[in-house]
Amino acid sequence: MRWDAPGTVELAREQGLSEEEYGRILDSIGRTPNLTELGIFAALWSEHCSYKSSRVHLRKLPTSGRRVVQGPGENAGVVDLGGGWVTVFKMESHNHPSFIEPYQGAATGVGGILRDIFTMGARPIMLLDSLRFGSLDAPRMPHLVDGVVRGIGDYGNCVGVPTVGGEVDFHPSYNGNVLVNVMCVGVARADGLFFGRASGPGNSVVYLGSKTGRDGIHGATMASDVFDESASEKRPTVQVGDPFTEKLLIECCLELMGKGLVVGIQDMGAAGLTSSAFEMAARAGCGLTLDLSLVPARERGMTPYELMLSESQERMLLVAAPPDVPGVLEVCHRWGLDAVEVGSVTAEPEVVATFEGREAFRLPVAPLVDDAPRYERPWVRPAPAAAVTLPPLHNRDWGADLRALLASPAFADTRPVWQQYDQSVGASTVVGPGADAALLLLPGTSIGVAATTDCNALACGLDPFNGAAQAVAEAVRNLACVGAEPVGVTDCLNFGSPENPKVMGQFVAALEGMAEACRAFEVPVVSGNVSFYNETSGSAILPTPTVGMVGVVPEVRHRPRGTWREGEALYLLGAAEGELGGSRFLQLVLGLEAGPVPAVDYAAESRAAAVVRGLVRQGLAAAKDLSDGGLAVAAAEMSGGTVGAELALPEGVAPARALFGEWRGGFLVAVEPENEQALVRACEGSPVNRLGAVGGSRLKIALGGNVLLDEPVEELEGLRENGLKWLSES
Amino acid sequence: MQVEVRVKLKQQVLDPQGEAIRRVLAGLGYSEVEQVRVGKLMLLEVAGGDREAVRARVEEACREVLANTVIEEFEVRLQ
Amino acid sequence: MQVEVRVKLKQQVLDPQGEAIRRVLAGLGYSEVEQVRVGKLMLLEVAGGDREAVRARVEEACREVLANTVIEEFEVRLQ
Amino acid sequence: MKAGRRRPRVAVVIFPGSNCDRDTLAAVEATGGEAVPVWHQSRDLAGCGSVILPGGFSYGDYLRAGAMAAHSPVMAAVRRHAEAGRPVLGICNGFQMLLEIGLLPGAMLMNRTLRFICRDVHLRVERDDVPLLTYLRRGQVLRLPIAHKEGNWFAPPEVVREVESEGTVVLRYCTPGGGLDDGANPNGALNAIAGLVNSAGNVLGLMPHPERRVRGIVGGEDGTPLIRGLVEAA
Ligand SMILES: Nc1ncnc2c1ncn2[C@@H]1O[C@H](COP(=O)(O)OP(=O)(O)O)[C@@H](O)[C@H]1O
Ligand SMILES: [Mg+2]
Repeated sequence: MRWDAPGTVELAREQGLSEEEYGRILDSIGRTPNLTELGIFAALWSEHCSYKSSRVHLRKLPTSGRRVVQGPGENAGVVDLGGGWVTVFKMESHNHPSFIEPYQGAATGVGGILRDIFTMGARPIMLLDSLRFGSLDAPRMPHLVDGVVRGIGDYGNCVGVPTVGGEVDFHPSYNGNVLVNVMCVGVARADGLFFGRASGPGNSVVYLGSKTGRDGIHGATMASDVFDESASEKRPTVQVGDPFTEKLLIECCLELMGKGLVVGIQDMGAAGLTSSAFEMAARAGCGLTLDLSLVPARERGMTPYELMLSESQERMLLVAAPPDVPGVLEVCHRWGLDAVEVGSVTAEPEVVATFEGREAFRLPVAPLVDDAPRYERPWVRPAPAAAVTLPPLHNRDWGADLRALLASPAFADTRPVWQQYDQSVGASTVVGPGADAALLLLPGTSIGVAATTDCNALACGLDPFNGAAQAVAEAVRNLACVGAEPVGVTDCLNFGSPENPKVMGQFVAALEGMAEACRAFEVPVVSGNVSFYNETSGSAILPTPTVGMVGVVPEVRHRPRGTWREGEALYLLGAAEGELGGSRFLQLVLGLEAGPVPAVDYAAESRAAAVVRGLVRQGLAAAKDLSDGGLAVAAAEMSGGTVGAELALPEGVAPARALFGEWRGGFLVAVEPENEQALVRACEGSPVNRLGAVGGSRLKIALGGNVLLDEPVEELEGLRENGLKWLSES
Repeated sequence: MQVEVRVKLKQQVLDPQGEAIRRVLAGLGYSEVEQVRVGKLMLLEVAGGDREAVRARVEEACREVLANTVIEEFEVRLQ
Repeated sequence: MQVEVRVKLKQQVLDPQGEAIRRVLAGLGYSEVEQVRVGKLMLLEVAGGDREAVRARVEEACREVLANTVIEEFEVRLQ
Repeated sequence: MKAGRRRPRVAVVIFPGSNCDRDTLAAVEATGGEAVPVWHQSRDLAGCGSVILPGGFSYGDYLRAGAMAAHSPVMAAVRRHAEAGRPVLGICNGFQMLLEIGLLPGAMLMNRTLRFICRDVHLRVERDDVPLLTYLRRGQVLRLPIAHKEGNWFAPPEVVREVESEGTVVLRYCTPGGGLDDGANPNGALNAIAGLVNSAGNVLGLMPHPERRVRGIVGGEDGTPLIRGLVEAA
């Protein structure tokens, strides 16, 4: 099939467009598109690029606030940090590529999200990776875990951006569809931001970075192949990451921007040159001309179709004023990067491309970008899980229950994962992985930038609304543990097929829950990503709306810590009992994925988080939020496996709910005896209980004189250490 | 039996390593080196006398673990 | 001209990668594979017609940068 | 630093793919030096008294760590500087480059776990009698992060004997108490070697990252004496 063959409805279908969509194309351009034009429509109208199923609902998220500099719509969101600094951040998924080829899929996921950040003029300062795998005994699963972790590590390590946080969780619903969500946080001067806008007719368009190959064509549309079998065999669907070139691109682009040589810039992500060209034109209300013969190609004989739709990695499209072009090329060449002027900006809002001296396509910008189809997919609101009848929960061996929890992969020490990541390059990591949230110094200042990713997918499966709201609340709590106040959210909404009304219902409910929580905590959503079609043979993953939250500490004076010290007093902030519905105790000890997930008590959560934030900032307390596994697990983690403690639970509580109950928005806090009064005073008006003191080598928890559990902390830690140990061996 | 397994990236897959090496060689004056592709060489000592059986087993091992057939191709050579 | 450069760890240098592959193979039932050594294969496209001149140049490149002769040995094969 | 005296100038060479260059520049400034970035294409060291080859992934470590950077134009100047007895410090990737150009003996193999490892390690100081190590005491234990995949130092037996008999090992991986124990050796380096000097004592290479530890708020100041020693030797 030639690149300029006239389009037909069959060809449209092969590219992943519906018959109606093809009709819309004919209407909007008033003629039959050629194959290349059809490919461009298919890419920009794909779910991935157009958000056609999610857009109507995404509007429900709060996106403005006093700190918001740039909300959704650009390559990443931007929030003010004070002192003339802004932070630029976003999270993105690379689920499908990682399932096909875990190492390269994860690596190129890191590369893509980094480009979204530095294309805005920000220097990336940290990465976080939120990972979901299936059961470790499912086919290929250890290989997938290993490959994903190596891929993330090798890419981030090479470019020199520390990976300082994330999550690892396991559930059989991911057996055929793992999740790889990567978040990047960057920083810039408020007056040093750049946008993906091709403005100023007459300006030059420069292609920068790796050459274009035949890789990843159709990555965005994921449609069946338009070419014959043999051609498709030659065309790799998997892209290989080149972190060395990415590092050069980062330095080169930041230098170009610093020198004032850039008018607009955008990376070539999904749908490659197509999305960067059309989106940059759309944002500026302008058009572009491109000479595709000038695009640096890795192989001979590449057609306009291939050049426009290739998803080769490590490429950028840049707009510069013509007198600056020689300067731009000089900087690029000094960094050893290919850079070629390939076109110019025009006033007419259309993209016109030539190839070997003749017109390859001519398409108006608006129908492709702004007027892409939007669907109100049918959906049914999920009924939240009902209460379950539990077996009698008294006289259990609570110590054995705690050990069972800690021995499960869900609670495994993730050190074997993140020790493969450079956590300290940048020399700014105050709190790295293994804590509740990461905290880094903004380079050259004492301003702290904190970040965390959170999502309890089990809870979201039982109640998408409350589960998603709880994910936001957990992120707020995690930030509080390092003294940070939340300033913005990015998300990565991982769901099954939007064409399934049940899945679409989960999506809508989760989105509404997230929206409610973000409004209540006054944390706007400034960027994000939707990943649909996470399912294999009709069975979808657990709804997994991952929350990435960024916080600020105006001045970092103390290093927050998540472990307690000999001699400290222990306090429980928040309710003395939690709920067992949707808890890890039910899932892992009783084998029940059931029960209601309570709504978030925003007022109480906000108060408790403010108290903890203040104490941690002043260096008065070590804090850990109560989340997965409840108080008992938090205590085991705070011991660090070295120093024990004796805790007495408040009279009258039910042991299971006190030890393992979740969803109570509380914290376990350790303070030196001389700071106890300050703590109690700070808690004015919120529930607080003194539980005991740190000391010895055992974790002992009693209730009304009855010892519920009494375990050596070193053994508890040992259980956690075993879960992922295999990942650190050769 | 000595068996040589050669694993190479498929022709159209990007080889960043090879390209970086080519650039350095060019910088050192070896500009006659026009392309570099990097692969893996595995030298196996395999017990067993039947050449075709050994070949079949090693090829199976290649498909199973030694090569990543999504992006790589392999070749087995018996000495 | 196609030139193949083979870089291997010297015999007396421990090859943990090869050993790890051997163990994985044994775990999968390929216990007949008794030893694995891993090397690098570099396939060069070199301009020039004089075989011996090309060989001499590529060997020079090996000594200069492509191999580290403290731990590695190399071999150049012209196609 | 004495009033009125110019700060010692320290060159930090930037290779394509260096990624600890900015941290190293900042650490030099924090310890009283004037940090001077020098591009790898440069043919001189901008009149600096000391030079640091920083960590990172020069050329992506695509051939062998440090191999391609070792052939940069600036390396001739670094070699002259070293041969003139002036201070040279190679950190991580920089250490790998010093091995590649033969200013220090041996070579790096892949870590025995075959994985990248980033974590804090303990290091026993074996020498304190060369100017670069003025601020350290023999037997002292430092805690610094490592971050590498190829840090498993190897050399033929006769070379190992030589470095031991000449006493050119400056840092060894050890337990928190300073003991030598295979479990404390993260990468399998022969004789737990983490850092070496040349016999003249002016060229030092080490795998851990002192430049990441010059401020308590990011985990300690155990890197300060090493960087300061180099700054003041400039
Ligand atoms: N894939 C990962 N990459 C980096 N860090 C991770 C990863 N998984 C877990 N961590 C670290 O371990 C910490 C503890 O994980 P988790 O128990 O899920 O945290 P929390 O419950 O506080 O959100 C995370 O906050 C993070 O710092
Ligand atoms: Mg937490």
